[in-house]
Amino acid sequence: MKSGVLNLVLKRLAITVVTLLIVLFAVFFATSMLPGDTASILLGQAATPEAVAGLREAMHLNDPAILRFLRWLFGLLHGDLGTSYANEMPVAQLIGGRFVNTMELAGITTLLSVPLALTLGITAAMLRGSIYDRTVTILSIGIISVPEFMVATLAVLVFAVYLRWLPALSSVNEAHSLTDLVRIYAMPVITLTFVISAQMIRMTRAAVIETLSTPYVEMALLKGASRSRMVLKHALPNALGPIVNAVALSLSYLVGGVIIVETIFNYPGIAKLMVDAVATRDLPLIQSCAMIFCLGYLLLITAADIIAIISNPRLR
Amino acid sequence: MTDKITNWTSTDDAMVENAIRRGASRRELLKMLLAGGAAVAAGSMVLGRATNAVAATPVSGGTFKAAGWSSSTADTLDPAKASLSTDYVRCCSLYNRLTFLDKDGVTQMELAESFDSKDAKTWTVKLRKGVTFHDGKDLTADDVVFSLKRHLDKSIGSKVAKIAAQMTGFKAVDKSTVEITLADPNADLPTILALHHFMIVADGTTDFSKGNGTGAFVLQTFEPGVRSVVTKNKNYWKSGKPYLDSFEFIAISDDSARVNALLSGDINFAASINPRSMKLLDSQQGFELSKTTSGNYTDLNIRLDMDPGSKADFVAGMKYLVNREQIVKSALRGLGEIGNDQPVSPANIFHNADVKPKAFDPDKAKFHFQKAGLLGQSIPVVASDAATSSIDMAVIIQAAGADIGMKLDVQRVPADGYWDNYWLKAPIHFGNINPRPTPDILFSLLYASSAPWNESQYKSEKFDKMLVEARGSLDQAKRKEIYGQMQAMVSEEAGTIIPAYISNVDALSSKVKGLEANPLGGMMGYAMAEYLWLEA
Amino acid sequence: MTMARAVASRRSFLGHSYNLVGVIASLIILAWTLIAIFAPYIIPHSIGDIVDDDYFGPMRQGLWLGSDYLGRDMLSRVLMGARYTVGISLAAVAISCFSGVVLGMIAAVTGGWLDTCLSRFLDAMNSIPSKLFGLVVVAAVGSSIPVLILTLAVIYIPGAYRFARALAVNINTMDFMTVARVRGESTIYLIGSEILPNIIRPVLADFGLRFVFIVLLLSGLSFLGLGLQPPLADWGALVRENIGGLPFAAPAVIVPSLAIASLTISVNLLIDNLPKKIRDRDA
Amino acid sequence: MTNLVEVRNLKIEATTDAGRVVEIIKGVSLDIADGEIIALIGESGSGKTTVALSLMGHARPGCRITGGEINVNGKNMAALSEKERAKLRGTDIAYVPQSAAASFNPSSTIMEQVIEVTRIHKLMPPEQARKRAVELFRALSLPDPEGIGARYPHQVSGGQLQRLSAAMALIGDPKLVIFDEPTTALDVTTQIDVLKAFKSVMRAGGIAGVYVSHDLAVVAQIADRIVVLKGGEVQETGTTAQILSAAQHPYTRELLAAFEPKRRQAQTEASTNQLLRIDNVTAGYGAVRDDGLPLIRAVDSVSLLVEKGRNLGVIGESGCGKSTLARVIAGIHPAAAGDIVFDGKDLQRAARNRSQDQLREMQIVFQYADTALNPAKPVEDIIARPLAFYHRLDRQARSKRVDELLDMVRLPRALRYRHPSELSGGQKQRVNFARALAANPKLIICDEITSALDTVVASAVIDLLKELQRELGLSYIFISHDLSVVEAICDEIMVMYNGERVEQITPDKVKAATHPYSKLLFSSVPKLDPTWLDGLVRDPELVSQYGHR
Repeated sequence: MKSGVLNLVLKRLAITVVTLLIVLFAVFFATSMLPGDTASILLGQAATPEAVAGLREAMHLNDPAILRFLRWLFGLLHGDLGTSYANEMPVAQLIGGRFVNTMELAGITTLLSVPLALTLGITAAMLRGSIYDRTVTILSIGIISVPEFMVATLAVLVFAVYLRWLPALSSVNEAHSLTDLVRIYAMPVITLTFVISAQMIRMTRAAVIETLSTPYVEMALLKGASRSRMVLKHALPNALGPIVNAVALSLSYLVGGVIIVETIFNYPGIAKLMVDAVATRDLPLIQSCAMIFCLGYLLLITAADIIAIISNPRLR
Repeated sequence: MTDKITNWTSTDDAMVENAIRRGASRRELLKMLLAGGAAVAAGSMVLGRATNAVAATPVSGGTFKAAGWSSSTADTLDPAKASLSTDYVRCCSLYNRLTFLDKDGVTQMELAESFDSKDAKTWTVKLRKGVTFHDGKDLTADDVVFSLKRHLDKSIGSKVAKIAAQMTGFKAVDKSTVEITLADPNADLPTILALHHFMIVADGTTDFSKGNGTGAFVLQTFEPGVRSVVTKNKNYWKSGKPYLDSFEFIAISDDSARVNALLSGDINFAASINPRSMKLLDSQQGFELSKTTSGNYTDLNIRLDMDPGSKADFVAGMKYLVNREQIVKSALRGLGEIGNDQPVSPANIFHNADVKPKAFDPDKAKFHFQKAGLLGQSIPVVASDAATSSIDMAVIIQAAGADIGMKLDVQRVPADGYWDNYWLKAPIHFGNINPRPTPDILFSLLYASSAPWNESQYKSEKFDKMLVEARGSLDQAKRKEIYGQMQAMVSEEAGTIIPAYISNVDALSSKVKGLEANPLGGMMGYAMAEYLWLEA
Repeated sequence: MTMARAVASRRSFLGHSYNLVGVIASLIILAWTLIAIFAPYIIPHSIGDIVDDDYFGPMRQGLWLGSDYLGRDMLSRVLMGARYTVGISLAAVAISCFSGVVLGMIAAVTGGWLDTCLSRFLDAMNSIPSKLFGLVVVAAVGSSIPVLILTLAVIYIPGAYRFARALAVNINTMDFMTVARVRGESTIYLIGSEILPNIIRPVLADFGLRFVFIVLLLSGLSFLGLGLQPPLADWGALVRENIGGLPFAAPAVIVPSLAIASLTISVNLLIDNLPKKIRDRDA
Repeated sequence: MTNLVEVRNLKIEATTDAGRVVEIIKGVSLDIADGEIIALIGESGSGKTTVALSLMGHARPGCRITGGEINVNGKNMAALSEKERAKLRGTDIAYVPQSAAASFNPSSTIMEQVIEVTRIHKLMPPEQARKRAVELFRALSLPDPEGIGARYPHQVSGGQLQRLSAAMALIGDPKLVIFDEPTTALDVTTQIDVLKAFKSVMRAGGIAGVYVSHDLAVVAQIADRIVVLKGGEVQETGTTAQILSAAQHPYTRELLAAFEPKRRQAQTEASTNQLLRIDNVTAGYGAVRDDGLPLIRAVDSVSLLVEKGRNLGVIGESGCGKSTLARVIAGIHPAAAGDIVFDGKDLQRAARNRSQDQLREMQIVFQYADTALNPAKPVEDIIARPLAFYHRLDRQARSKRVDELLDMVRLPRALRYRHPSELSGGQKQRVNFARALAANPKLIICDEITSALDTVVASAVIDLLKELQRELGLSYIFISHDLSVVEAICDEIMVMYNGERVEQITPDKVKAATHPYSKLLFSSVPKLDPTWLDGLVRDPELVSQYGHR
């Protein structure tokens, strides 16, 4: 039984590595297609052929791109993310702080949104057809239908500009106390919670409702079980697979999909870093960011699979 | 437009614009400084109480937070590589130059005590004594030689390598004397060295992430593309300065985010405000706008050596099709002045006021297009965010064209790689030119037959001869006449349509005091941190 | 069946039963579709024309939805925006769902290494954040309507594939699939005639949901400045370019936002209230 | 109030897809005395399960109790609130579901679920409940009564789960237990054990019961009285003996008649032509071993012979490999070893390598018409496809032929426009068969085609098959676990056990089976005799050897 889970984890890890390689190659080819290179971008309007050639030489950009890519890949094996073309800092150092920021934002959003979404989804399923259920359903449809930049911009205008309750920028470095932390994270977290919760609520509700129609839930009813017991003890454990999957998909958005929130709140995360990296054609940085997004996604999906398997005795 | 910016007149405008946006490096800043002296008049206008407050007594202390508009992982503290406004602001707070330009454009000594030369070819620079770097090391001649010489090293990738190339010999005569030899005489060397890239760094520095300079602030935090924090240099050699305890500079690339951050009190200063946001700023108390108009312009370039620009009637038609008033009013939201298709702005003493802007006349335009046989054809026009307001301008011109059956296909291309791939290359495209102090520079850079940035491929032997003649003449009146004629020629013959000169607006909290104009650019030539203070 | 009586909230028509919410939602979608088709003929002003000296002008006679940040007629821009938002999203969702569903069905029917390779590859594609993918593509080849459509389509192919494959795998285990296989039927027949009719309803629901995501992603891309060429603007781009008017509640920013919301909410509601096929016909 | 249960004029309505409301139970009344077991019998759709569930005050989603009284132990279940009903469920009335496998929560241990009733109603401390459960396991003769509770439902066989669900029902000491077709899904050999266990526990506790079933023979073993339902109405009520011997209602008689299908008249002239011969065929699942054979062998060196115009029956319990054998012959599951000769020619093992004619001449009909018919297509398309595919008939010819085929399987022609979901189970199975006929096959492999059907319907289908055989000269391979069905139609019966052929005999020699497993299998088929179960004596050695579930 245990070795089964272990085997599965190992298999999933192997798949993760393969997928990662596919993504890295795909990103590499996409990046190679971009017009201009770091040297010409940095020189901008003054990018005369001689100047570009000189800078390219100075930046060691003359090697074929594929060679540089393979070199970077090789360095990765040793845990070295390479050196940024644009500013010659180690990529690890550039990403480091921002990665922590992204993880913090993702973590806090997760802590808020997952319990909230699961509670709403499960209670809506329990009270299926009630006013409460309809309200939750309509609200989640409403939220899912509004572009996130609207939510974010409105939040800034209301809470930062007019009410002045919260700062318009999320400068993570200024958090000295818990109150600061709450104030700084409030708006981005709320915006992201809006964005990712709706889908989780819908999926949770659907999954629980589906299991509620199984014979074993009817059996529980015929044993005299209360509604909450039927849902929590019988339906929920068996709906866990799809729910965890939906949660993982939603959370994967928090790693790379938060570019709009990062832009509006000027939050220094890795999505914006990758945008900057694309702007300067900074291959090692682009690759490293892409790798983080891909890894985040794969880890979440794998974790969801493993949770689903562990929660289901038939698959163990 | 708004009350706060109506109390100044166009005569106050100067040709040096404060926003060397996207990076003055691209524009070979040196050339802008060549004229020096009187040619560089007061460049910007500070409005409202900020202007009056100059006279008030400075107060020490406080943290000043400002936001710039560019955000890049390529942000650097190496002055030689500085390319964006954010780099200049940071370098100015950490390093000093040998000289700098004051608000009147006069060259003042900073780390140098004196510049002397008999033949303008060999220069002796005496250094100020008792200046130390942040790490405690004394400033010596070796540091200066190192700082200047490194621009010649190709592997550094200096943005001013070309300008620095005229310096052929460096010698540390003694601990505080440096001798610089030029390839050809140039009396403007002191002004050239006021350029931001010629900041003085410590001898042998290879890692610039520490920001070890002699400047007013000491580096505390630097996150490329995010922010930097610098704190007061207690041992700063300029007594009493700086006033601020610390200065934080943040990159907020999103326009509305920058304004919102100012309005919510998160920052004290937001550089380069989008005209669309001004209505909002107007409605709020406690904020001021600072507007600068100069020779910066976005122009529509029609290459004369390619179709359809090779048909003179097409170019003529386009000049009538451009509704300059509407561009100033709509695209620039009033923050600009109507241009007359030539690069010398009204702020320049050589400006020829007799060259009138062409009136918007769709009928004439239609006549010319018909004559060129191009009416009804779809003509691609390349615009990009890279050239300020070019998209809005293109849309306005496009709409005017649509009314008379001239189909202009506006192709918006990414800002990334625009200067490399489209500028100077596409048959019809937009460019953006930063101010240059003299007509000579503008013409040799942009309109001479051999000009490197000849946007419309304008070639005229007569024009080239006139240019050489004016450069060699010492007779001011004659020069003005020749430059006047040349302006008329460009306006009529070249394929560059310059509909307006663009103003730049920064927004700031009323608590910020001491802001003055500077010919080197906005934010007091990017060096505001050293001079500003916060009202208690 | 004499006891039969109709329940008030559902009505039946052509062998399907409908409810009120679903009908209203489909009417809104139909309205936007008609507007998208006929927009060029009904707009009062050309979308590039600057007709107002003021910007963010209020609603008034002649400018029923006010003016935008350049003083252009908002009504015309919103109506034409429908064309781009609906058109681009529809084209993209059609391409992505068609490719995804066909690939998914083929993978399910064929199985083996083809299934494994396709699933792996598309899973890998799925792990690239969509907005960043859009960013790279637009940076590489510039932004035009075909590029936008293809980019959006490619982004959503893995999702459509996953969804269709999961459904098709279930159908594939059914005995009628075995019967058809033993009959000697080709893969094309199997996916087109045996599987597709059985998954078409969930696929259509997925189509709708994906359409909503694409509308939102398109507006997200527009927000990041990666959308359409001016003066064309989809609703997302309209919101973006006029977002400066939000503090004054300018119609220029409110109306396109409402347009996006009305379309996406309607599609969502329609999916939740799809007409149900009536199965208990009288014998 | 003398009776434990008194149902008076019960009415239940259901709402259909179209929103129409249909009365599905039309005034049912019945009584159950203390300790009495009554059977509710009827075909599917007769409302027997609905009535049984209503005794617990429960109506499935879409259904509603609209009238009448349901007095159980003095309380009217129809009038109680949901909370009050919940109090009685599990304590006063308990339920044993049709499919225990589906009714156990897969993510929780068996013990946890068995004693859940005591937790819900706070009947006793968990420790005590566990002890009581183990006692029940023992009383229900479950193997390893101490340890079985720690397992998860998927780790236990179907027969055991069915008994475990009885333990689950009994732990709350109910006065009434409702059995909803509890043995329908079980093999005959297992069914006996389960039935015996149920009967002895119920008898020992003096518990009243409602036994819902469509199988008269099973019901005869356990019920005191029988209530026959059809169309939501009670057709007939009587003691078991009365119903079996002197049924009044025509429907009851039909039920009884269906139980004893007419034997097929043995083929007089012995055919000499062999149609299908398979030699030493082996097939299975899992990794292929060095000798080229699969790790798990579902079919192990089986040989058989089918002659033209004659039928072969394959019988055995679930998991014996009989369905795999059918799939191997049809080429769905290619054999790992062995030869298949069809109509004189060697057949490729995999269907995709066989010629179109070979595929056409051998058709397979599956057990579940629900999954064998594409629910998205109307009947005519389903039947017409082989006509277009094999015979390249044009539209008109196809249409004509579809009508003929519908006539052949005794379905009204109007049904051609319906979708499978709009047909009854028997109708679906006829369409399923018509599709096979459309190919003009020589051999039809019937895989449990009557197993999902009610007795009456199944017997009608069998009659149809026999008739068609006479008209068309077909041969059948008839795979089933139901001896009576196989006896009714086959000329030869092959008994399979554990992937191997254990014996082949003719129907008239069933009583004289030689192989011990065949003996056990044949003796386990319930008889329409209330005393059969009690009088059944089985060789304990045989049971321990083969009755492994």
